[in-house]
Amino acid sequence: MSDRVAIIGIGATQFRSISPDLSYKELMFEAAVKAYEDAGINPRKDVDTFVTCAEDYIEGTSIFDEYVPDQIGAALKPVHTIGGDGLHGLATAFLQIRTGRFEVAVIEAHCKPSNMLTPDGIEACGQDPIYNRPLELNTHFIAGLEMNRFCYETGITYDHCAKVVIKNRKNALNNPIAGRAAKLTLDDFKYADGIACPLTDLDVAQPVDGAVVIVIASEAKAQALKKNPIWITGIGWCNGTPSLESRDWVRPEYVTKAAEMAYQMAKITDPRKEICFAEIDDRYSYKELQHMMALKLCCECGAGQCIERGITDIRGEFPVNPSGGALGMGYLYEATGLARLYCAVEQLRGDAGKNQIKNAKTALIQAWRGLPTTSAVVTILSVSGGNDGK
Amino acid sequence: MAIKERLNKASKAKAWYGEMPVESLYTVGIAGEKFFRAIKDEGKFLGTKCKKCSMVYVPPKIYCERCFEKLDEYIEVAECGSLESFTCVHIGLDGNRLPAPIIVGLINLDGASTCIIHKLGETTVEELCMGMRVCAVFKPKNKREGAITDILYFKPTKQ
Amino acid sequence: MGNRVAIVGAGMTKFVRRAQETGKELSYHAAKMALESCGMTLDQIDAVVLGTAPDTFDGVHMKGEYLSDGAGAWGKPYMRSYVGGGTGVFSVAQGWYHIASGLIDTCLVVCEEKMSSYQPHAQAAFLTIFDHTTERPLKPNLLWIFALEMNRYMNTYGLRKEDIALVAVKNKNNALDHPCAQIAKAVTVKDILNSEVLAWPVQRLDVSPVSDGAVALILTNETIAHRVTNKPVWVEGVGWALDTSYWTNRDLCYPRYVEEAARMAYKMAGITDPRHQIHVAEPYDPFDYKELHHMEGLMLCGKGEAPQLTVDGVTQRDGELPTCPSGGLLGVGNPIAAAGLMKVAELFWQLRGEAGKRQIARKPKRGVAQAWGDLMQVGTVVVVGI
Amino acid sequence: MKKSNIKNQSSSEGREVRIEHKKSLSPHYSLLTTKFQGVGLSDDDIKKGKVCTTHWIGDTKYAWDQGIAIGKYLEGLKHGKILGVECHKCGRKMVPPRMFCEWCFKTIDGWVELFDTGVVNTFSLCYVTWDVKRVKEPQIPAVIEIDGASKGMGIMHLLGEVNPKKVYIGMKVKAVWKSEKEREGAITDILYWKPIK
Repeated sequence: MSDRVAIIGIGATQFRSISPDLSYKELMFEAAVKAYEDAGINPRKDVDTFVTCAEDYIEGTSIFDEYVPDQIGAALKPVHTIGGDGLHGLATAFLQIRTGRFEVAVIEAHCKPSNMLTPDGIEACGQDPIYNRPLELNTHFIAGLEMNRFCYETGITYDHCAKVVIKNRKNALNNPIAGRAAKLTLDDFKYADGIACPLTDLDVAQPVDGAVVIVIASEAKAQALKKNPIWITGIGWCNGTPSLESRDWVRPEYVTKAAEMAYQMAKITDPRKEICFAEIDDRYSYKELQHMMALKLCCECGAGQCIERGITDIRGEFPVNPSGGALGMGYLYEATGLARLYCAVEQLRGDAGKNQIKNAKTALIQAWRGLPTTSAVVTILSVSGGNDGK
Repeated sequence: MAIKERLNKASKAKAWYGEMPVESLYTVGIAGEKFFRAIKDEGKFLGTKCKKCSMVYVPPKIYCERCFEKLDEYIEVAECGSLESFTCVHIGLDGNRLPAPIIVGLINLDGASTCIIHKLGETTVEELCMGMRVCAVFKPKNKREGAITDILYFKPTKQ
Repeated sequence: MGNRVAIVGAGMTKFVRRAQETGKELSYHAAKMALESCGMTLDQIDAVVLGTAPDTFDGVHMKGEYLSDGAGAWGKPYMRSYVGGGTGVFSVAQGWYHIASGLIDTCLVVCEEKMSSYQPHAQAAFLTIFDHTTERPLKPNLLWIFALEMNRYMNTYGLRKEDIALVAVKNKNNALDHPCAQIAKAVTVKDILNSEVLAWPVQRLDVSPVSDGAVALILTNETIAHRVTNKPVWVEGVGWALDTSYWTNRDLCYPRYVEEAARMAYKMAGITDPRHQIHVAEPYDPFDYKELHHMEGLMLCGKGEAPQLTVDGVTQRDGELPTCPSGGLLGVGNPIAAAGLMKVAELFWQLRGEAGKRQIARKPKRGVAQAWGDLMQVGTVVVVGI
Repeated sequence: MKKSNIKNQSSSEGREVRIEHKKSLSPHYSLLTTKFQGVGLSDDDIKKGKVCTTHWIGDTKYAWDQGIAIGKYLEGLKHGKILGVECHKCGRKMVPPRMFCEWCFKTIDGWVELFDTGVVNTFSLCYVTWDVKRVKEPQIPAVIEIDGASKGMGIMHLLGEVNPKKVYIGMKVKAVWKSEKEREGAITDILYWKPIK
């Protein structure tokens, strides 16, 4: 029996800073209908298991999984929620298919941050209630501390970080679903408001509303349903410590471990050479560079030079975040990873329009769950299912 | 479009207002109790040491998160240490800009493998540098209540 | 098809009304005990899964992340699942698919709940499980939905409260033999019928308490199971189903989502006649009638027949189908997700003959555990056997 | 740093198994001698400050978009009407409204105006409020099947103007509305449901 698992359908709404015309259920339904249409399936008959990714405090509802089944066609079927990024959901569905007991699985993630009136207050509830919360600090302080230490130890400059923002928001100009596209220059950073120095408001990915639904299937089913499935050749996920006190403030070891797991599965030994482009978490500007290093995707000259020399530009040697990333598309909380997966699949199918990267055959997508977590997922997609190389 | 009918007037798009009430009372735990009692009663920092990997956790944990050993050996560490990182926070918990920014530091106390997060005082952000020596300033003993806020802040010390 | 998955170790904390330990510390105690129980160490664990119900209890956003170090997740693949009250039993299904996929060999499953943090009273946290626009403005509480369901169930089958109360009597008495029990008590039907009415037909002693606690299991693949223990307990089947969230559109007299989940698990386990092929059951019993409701959903008896089985003593420890020999949530306590996993731990101990005073004499070979959750909506089922 | 334990997916035979065969598989651990952990505290331990605690009140406010279905439902309530939706495929008339049929997984086909009368499907007499305060006169929550909708289609609401002892399943009830002026487009525009004589 084959162990291979493929993506056979994708659906997403537009990512917008507000979405007052649709309830969260209606938003999810829209993305689901698109994904099922793309996969050519009927969820009531053809899907064996559903996984959704959500966090209660983002939704404003306790035990939010109560409200997921109807609008994705999952009522009275195996469906459950993962408190994790959409890519954690992908890993879950992947495991389920690999047991041999499920053939088609659906992963859903969405968010409506515009419905949070007090996002800073809500995010503060994520801090340790005993050692950190009593200091009453805005959660961004963690990113400020980390960026400062990271730049100090690696020699990466704030300009390098700014250039990540400029690149990603520019890439988003040609991505029709992106919600935060802009043309910026280094001058804009001179006037940016400080959040937690050296972090400015331009360094922070701004939230958007949206929903993404992905359909995956076993090899037999994928080939029966779709001519050009995109294969999941590797997937890995890992946690570090939740304690701010005992973590490494420069190297996100958990990203490296997640990547090692995925690389091993995909039989990738030299990721820089064997992967065509990457969608890397960029909730904060410096995070893209920090994550690139952890993923072992930098050339010898280092992450700073990668951005400096345009290597990670969309027409560069190794494009990073051609979709626009979280900085350019907008930050979608638990749906962030799936949104990137959606864009990567479009690239691999050759459907990325003006942003299309020539001969894109293998992609890496990485997600991080945001502050204050140390939780990462890495997945490798490929057109042929083997190791395509470049 | 997946849904046949759409809203077509801005006035029809409405929201329902509400909240998720959060009021919590947290016990500080077994290790936390030792840690805060030592601060409250003696103005000193306790940590736990892992016999297997030698990690010294300050604040203490009853387990080593890396090798999962049970930790019950409490050791005292210094109230001074080196500044591993710092930031100047301009926005408050409500997302609004603060009238005066708060300086926050990551402090590796001498003898600890981990860092404490706290505010920095009696200084400006311009004066700070990585690796600088800082020491804890506690509340007066009679005002302490067994919480992280019994430390007012850390302040730089002259070498 | 898939790989066989075994449970090889189990651990739990005491269930208490208010624990001094933090949620992380409770998780650690349970996880450490589970590891020690089978002589394993954390570096032999490939992945960790955590089950915990709503974040509101602890008032910690992304509670799964917060608890991760206590659960042993440092440097490991780690995920947190939730399906409300069904989470505890579901987490075993989660561990199962990790290992059955062939990707992971050993998995630590931890469930934790610390309800006491919520102020002023943990029950108030349940207000926010209702629809924010169409239900919450009516200020509902959790008792409503149980009372509504119980009334519907009683009315449909013409059941008497006296008969239903027997479940609480049985479980609270069973819990007298459980070293971790919070409210074990010898009670009579009269005590229950005389207890304070909360939301008729639900009375004080029909209900399980608010608790803090944690439970952990170690799951491994077949090869490792045989190396670690000579008494592996196999996960023979898992199932889960989530019904529509429009709960007022459903007939509450029967939990069809439990039936769907049970059918999935039974199919995997090759069970065709659950009443005779299952020797011990741990259905979810946050309220006494729920045990009966769930026995019917699990197809251990016909619809409306569970009360009679209880009256006839079939579900006693020495009966034909011992049900909740642990003492269940009614007796041991109800730290939501941990309570669900406690049921699977009980089956583990019962099947291995290690349940001490609670041991069922008739050497059970196969058991079923089930949990329920959300808006009377989720069924999660695990079948284990030796 | 320990090396990652995750093994290659396809090399089941060449797999490194790190766990050695136990020389003796006899129980090396007994449940009977286990000391279970967990320190229970009383209310007093907390109130009298015997243990350290931290306290937190969160700032967690939301404005949930009503969207199409619920927006129109609430607008209907404001005008004293209960609106439902229908699916032509399964023929169901549903309430509360939604833009999709969850069983057929398709967009709904249209709106229907339902009656403001119904039948009690189930009920409770509740003596505690949502935040666990005891009350003398019970609240009577109920699931009410709405007339005009398909069988079994109910909503949760409250009963009033009725002796709690006289409520029964199958009782016919009618909505008691707030005055037109007071209605704001909310489920509470219906005060409660009272029995129909």
